[in-house]
Amino acid sequence: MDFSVKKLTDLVAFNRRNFIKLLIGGAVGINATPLPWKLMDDVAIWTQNWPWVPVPARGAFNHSETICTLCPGGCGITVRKVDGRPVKIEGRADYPVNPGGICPLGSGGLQLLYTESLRFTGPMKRVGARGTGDFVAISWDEAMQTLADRLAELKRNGKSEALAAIDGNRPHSSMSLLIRKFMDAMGSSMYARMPSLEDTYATVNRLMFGIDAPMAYDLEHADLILSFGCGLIEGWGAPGRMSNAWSLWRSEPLKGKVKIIQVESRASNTASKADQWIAAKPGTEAALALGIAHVMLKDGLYDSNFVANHTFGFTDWTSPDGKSHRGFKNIALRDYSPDVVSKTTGVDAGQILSLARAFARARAPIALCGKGKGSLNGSVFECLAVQSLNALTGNINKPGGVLVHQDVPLQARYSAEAKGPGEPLTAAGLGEALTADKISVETLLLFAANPAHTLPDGGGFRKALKKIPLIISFSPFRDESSLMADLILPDHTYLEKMDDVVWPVGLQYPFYGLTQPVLKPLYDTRATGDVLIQLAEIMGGRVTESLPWKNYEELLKERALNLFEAEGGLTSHDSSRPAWEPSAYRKVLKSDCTSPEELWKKLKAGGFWYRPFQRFGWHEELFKTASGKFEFCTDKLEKAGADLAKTLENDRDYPVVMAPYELINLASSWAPSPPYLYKTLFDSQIRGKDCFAEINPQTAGEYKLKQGDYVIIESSAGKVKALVNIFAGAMPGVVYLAFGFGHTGYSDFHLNKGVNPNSIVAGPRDFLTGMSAWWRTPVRLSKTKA
Amino acid sequence: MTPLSFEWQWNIDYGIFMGFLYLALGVVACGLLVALVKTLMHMHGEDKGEAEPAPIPSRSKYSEY
Amino acid sequence: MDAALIPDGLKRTSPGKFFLWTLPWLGLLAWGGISAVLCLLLGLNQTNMSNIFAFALWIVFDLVVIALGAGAFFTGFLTYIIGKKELKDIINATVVIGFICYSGAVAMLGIDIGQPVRGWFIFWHANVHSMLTEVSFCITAYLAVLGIEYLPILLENRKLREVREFRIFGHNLHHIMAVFAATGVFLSFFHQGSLGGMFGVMYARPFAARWDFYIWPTTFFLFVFSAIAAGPCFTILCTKLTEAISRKKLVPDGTIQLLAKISGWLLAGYLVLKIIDTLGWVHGVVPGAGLTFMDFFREGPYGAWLLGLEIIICGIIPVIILITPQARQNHGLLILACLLNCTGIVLNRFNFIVVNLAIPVMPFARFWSYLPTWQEWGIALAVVGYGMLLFSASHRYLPLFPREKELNAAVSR
Amino acid sequence: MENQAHSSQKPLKKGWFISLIDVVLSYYSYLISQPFRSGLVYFLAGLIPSLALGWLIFPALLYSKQPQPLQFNHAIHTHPQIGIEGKTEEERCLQCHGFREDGTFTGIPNLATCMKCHDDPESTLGETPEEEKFNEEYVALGKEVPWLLYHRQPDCVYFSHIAHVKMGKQECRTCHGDHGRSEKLPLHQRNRISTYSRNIWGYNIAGYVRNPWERMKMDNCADCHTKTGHEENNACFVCHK
Amino acid sequence: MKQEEGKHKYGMVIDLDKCIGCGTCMVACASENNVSVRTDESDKERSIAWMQLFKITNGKPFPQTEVSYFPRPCMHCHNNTPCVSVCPASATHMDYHTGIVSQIYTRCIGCRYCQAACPYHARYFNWYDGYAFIQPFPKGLERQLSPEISVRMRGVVEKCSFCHHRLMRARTRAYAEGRRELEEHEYITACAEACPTQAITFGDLNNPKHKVARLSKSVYAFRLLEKLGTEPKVYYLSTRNWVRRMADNYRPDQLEPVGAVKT
Repeated sequence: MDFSVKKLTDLVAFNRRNFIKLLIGGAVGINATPLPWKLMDDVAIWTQNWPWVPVPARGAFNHSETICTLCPGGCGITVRKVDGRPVKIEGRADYPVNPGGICPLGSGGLQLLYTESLRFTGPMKRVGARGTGDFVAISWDEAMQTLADRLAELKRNGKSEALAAIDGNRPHSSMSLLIRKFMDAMGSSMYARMPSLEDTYATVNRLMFGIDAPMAYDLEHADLILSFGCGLIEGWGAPGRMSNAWSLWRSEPLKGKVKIIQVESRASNTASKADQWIAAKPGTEAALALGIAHVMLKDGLYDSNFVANHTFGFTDWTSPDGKSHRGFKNIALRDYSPDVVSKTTGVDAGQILSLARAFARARAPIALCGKGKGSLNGSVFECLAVQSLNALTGNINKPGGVLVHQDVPLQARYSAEAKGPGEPLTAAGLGEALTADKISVETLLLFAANPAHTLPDGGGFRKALKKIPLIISFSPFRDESSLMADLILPDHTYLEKMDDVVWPVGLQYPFYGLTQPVLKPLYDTRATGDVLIQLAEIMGGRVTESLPWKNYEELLKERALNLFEAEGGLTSHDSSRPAWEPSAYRKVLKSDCTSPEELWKKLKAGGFWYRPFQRFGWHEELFKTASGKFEFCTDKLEKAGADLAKTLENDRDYPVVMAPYELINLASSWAPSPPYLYKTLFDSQIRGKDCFAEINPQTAGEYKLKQGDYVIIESSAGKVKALVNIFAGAMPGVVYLAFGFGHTGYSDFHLNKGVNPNSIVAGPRDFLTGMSAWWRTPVRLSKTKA
Repeated sequence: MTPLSFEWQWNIDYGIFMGFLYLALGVVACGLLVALVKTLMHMHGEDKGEAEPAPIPSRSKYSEY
Repeated sequence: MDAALIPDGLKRTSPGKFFLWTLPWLGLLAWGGISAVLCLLLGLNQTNMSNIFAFALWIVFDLVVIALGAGAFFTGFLTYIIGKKELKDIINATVVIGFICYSGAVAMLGIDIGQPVRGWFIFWHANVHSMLTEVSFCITAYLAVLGIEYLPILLENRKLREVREFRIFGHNLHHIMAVFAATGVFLSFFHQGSLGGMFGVMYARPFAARWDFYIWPTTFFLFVFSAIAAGPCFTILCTKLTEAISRKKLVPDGTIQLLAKISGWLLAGYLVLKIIDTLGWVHGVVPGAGLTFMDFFREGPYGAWLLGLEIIICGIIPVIILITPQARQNHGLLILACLLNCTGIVLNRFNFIVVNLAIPVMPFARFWSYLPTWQEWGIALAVVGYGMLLFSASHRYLPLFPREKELNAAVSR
Repeated sequence: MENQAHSSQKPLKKGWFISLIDVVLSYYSYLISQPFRSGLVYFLAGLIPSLALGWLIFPALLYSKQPQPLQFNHAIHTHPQIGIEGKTEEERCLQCHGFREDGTFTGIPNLATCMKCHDDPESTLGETPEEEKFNEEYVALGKEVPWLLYHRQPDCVYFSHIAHVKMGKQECRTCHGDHGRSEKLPLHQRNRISTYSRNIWGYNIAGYVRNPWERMKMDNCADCHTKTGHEENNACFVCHK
Repeated sequence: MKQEEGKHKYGMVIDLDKCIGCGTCMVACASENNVSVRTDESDKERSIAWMQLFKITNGKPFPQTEVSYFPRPCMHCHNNTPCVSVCPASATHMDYHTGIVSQIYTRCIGCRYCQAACPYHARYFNWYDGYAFIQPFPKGLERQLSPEISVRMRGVVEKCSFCHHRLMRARTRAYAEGRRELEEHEYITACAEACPTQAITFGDLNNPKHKVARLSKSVYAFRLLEKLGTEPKVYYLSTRNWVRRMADNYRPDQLEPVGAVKT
């Protein structure tokens, strides 16, 4: 054939038409291959497996048992782990305090462990201005040496009293003991505690019972519970135990047979879920209690036998110095008639009468004193009045009554426990003394405490902190107070260390538990107990001698091993036989451990020791007061009554009362809220950066406030801005702010959410301890724009 | 989804629903195919010197067509 | 510059002017483009939609746009199936409008779903009981049909016509257009209905819930009816707008009047049914759910006036205008009626989506309200911009209105 | 040919079907006889490379290949005389890839499991370079071997081995083939887009499956459930989490 | 359509008289199920809570005001499940062998129709990447993720699964012990387990031996929006009339007094 180039190019001419054919061929071809379809599929699968979405590692499941120490409730928890990595906190069924259930705070605890921005990841030194949170990491050696040098310097210069410590650990815990011992060894008396309801209980127990043991109530056997402001189901006492008790009262066979009466100014959950709600003005609970006493006394509805034989101060009495004092009967009958009390408290007089009769006629009535969760001090007046009510019913050391005990039999109980009211110093007291230049503190140690946020002092302590040249915090969390610190020696979080739990609040039996570390510390932190012991070693001399233990574990062991010597305790629990059940009220003669080592081994695995044995009656030997009887403390009641009358006078400048309240689903103490807790809050509690103040529709009307308006709440200590939540369950004339908001520390989850009611608390003080009566701050309201 | 998918169920809902869909798609595809084939045939015919296809009757009244 | 592309014998504005005209629409497209990129990269948190307002502006826009695009299938139905030959003067425009509406809607839906890349799961793992599956299937299939219907119009471009294959292919497509039109009518009918059905079957929400006829709630039929009543009016509006802007007569008055008349009677029929349905709903579904009519409007920003506005102002008034020959022959009134008619359908879709979702279902839940973000507006308005661009370009380069030359010759003479 | 084609256009009173075939044949012969003029060549020029791209190049590009950190000889370990004790092959597999007390599957054994046997002086390691590497890089440092998993399902899938092995009485080899008798570990192939192993996503690009271990996508699971009469296990939550 | 009855029908009974509104169920659920947490959880329209508390008040003036709570998981509607029938991609399904309504995140395309259809607002859309390495926040929290539940990506809907993985966990353990049947206590949800007042009971409604089967027939038992006929598998108990009234849009003539014998 004859192919010329021209012909060839003609033949294969790549013109537009042919190009289209090529494209069509390509399109047909590609679609006949897996390419487009596979790509479509793979890209879809890529979205199911985005590289930025984490894939949790698989592995073997196991769990560790320990005890939650986020609140004084001491719930047993099981930490579920995957190859040693904790993934979930669950309740523990084989545990006496909380059989299975836990509270939201405990449930979300892992977030406190894992949220990195919440924690100090190692020892740090402040570089920026105070409060800005600008720290640089330093080594432990450097941190320890800095601290030791400073302490040595203070000692050398004879300025031991310029060293102060604020302790947020529970009063009877080993940590608390160690810190006090350390301070003593340093020669400083500036050991201050964070206020808590436990301290108030201790004060009252010392006054009325003459004992130093925790408050114990046999609630599970009571048939009428008259609670003066305790958030029974909102975190009071041991929340795990209380909610379990609640469940019992609301199930067969107890259903309908136990009457719960709540005295509170606000329709809280406890008030709403109780059988009866008595709305008394905030701070007047004591008057109501005495009003009830009045009716009981007048109608002769009291246990005259108990009163006659086991109480002191019921009738008028004369002290050794010849002065005559009014007796309880006289006070109650003269000063607290239903009409007077009705005026004071706002409770209808008829209601007081029927309440008193119901209370007196119950088989096993218990009156409870307290405030909310109990993470702050309570009113001593209220507690005295309420315990007097219990004495009138004679329901003391009886099944279903108030129990009077000796403490957990631990070794090496520190001898210098507080003896009088106002002792030891409270953090608020320390702050005030500082502000007033009564004392000078050059170095402050902060242990598990966040006074800059949680003290109800109108922000006084925060200001006082500025006067202290060196602040050292042992907190694992970036709390407000630690952000003011100059040196951080971070502790482990509660899941990473060993610590003890001594007798959760309100439990009717002695209880001791040990937490175990459920994982290796995530960051470069050290247990504060060990740090203190090490520090003592560096200091040498008397300090070293006072803290002779090798490490904190040794201290714990030394204390705990005494339990073996003590009469019959149990280290295991059969969940089918609750610790409070009558069948458990048998005298256990022998411990269920055969050797101290066995006891220690059990305790170390997150174990516990408790003694279900109850010794009822025995009233002759029970009270360790001067009189050997229950004391009505009439002088104090009288003084407190006069004080209350003064505080109730209307203030023209501040006509409204601000009453803060606690939420079970928001931490209001030193430990921060796990971020999950914010999920549980309603959008009538917090919205964006603003929290809500609860106001009765009537009061809101007076101030022309509508739902969602902004309101300024101003007291003599300062002012805050909140959104208005109109709530019919709020008492008219009272505005309610929740604790736990308004953080300027911790992590982004907590920052700038709402306001902190503590910052505007101002006004009356407790007549006895001088502590803040935070439940009643006179304020004024004004509407404002966003 | 085709009757070969494991999620396919042999019941009336699937039959009607997917049946109608495939029917509609089939009609559209066939229509396109017919137009395409016709065009190819015309092109083929034209290559051999045939005349233009007959104009569309309904459109003839418009000047533009 | 682009003279070679402009249909023979037609006058078009200068390229410069045309470019200026496109600028605002390109701006909208750019806005939409930025919004789309943000939504696709960062997720739907760029919108103000929420767990309460799971459907919001985009779905309103989608439904409105699809309803207004119903002119395409319905005019096709009238032209090819019923044989209303006059409508051939406007059918091309309706097809382009339909194509714009549907392609815009599908594009918006692609951004509206949380996982666009998995969108094809609807087809591959279809749940045949879902109204949304039906909607998706029919919309995509109908979009393909619209594409096919658009193709011959496109191929009539002067430059493209020069390619012999295209010309012949276009002719062949024209030949069997009735088949496509019929398929389109079938698909459209079902998805317009299913869009209504989507809400009617939400029996948990008494505001939208309706009774069922076999598998279709009454909203199924109402949505079809309202779409075919409003679609032609939208076509009229678009045509009139093009006429006003290009200052030309494009469609004979007779055609417009015919469409308006049909639209008017359809709207009248629809309104009768809608009023019966509403009354029945007020006295049936609502008390059946333990509610009263006013319970839906107890609080919150949306009130019963929306319903009144939809039915009375945007329903009855346009009906009166459109079915009265004297009234609809008045140019101003005709435009007003079409505008009201289209507004009515917007309100109807808005009520079924936003108002419906704002109303609490559980007795203890509260009312919610919603405002779109600029990203949502961006995407929604981008469809408008895209529509304007495509329609302008189609009008400029394609013989969209077959009688244009004839009508304008007559006028100029 | 051309004439024939041409003649078919004449009204020859044939059936429509016959004439359609005539038309197709004539067009076909036209395509073949004048490949350039008809455009067939161009069509094919588009078609063939794209087919090659889709069927050959694409699959090769789609998967990246990784060698295992160590070579492991299953055959020796499962050898009845040399390796792990156990009456059946099943038992021998389960010695290392077994169930925990709570029924979960251990999957690839960890270092501790290896050392359970290899701490025994009789079965020390170090004879081959691979064993030496194992000793030096992992045993000595207490580091786990980062094995690449062929059959790991994606995170959204819950696969219960015990339901299949113990309750369903499936043999290991039913799904894993002769992996237990292999002397070398094959290269691990990972889909570059979806990042999943090729063993899960399908060895054959077209999705054609001869053996269960070649493809383990959802429809393969479902097909087997259906075939074995366990259709109730096709409910979503049985395998998804 | 009426669902065919399967062997099991897992359900829940929540005693509102015992419920103290503490939110433990929400926290336990979230940490069990890898639910994401945002810095602003007050944004209720966007935050995710498979178990959600609703606060109700009796509407009476001070001091007769009372509050109570409705903990609301997914109701796992047994009949005409509103969300299942609307899902276009078959990403959700009710398995009548267990009665549990599943939601497959990797199948979900994020159209959110189910959210609009669910009467109980039990479905949540992932507006954000809940857990993502690219996000600077919440750093470290991904260490808490449990491998038993897959982590959700943004753009998909999620909801309560009655802790289905716990059923699988229980089954796996039973298989290890050579059993096929489960005991009542072996499979309970995280919320039921954590509830400190034991207000939540979980079990098989079809098994008369299970506590839920008995409780759900109590005269005090009711369900949310019962009128819709979705047959939720979550029952509530309350002796308080006003609480019960809140459960549905009752007309005065419709509400049976609490404790009346139900027909």
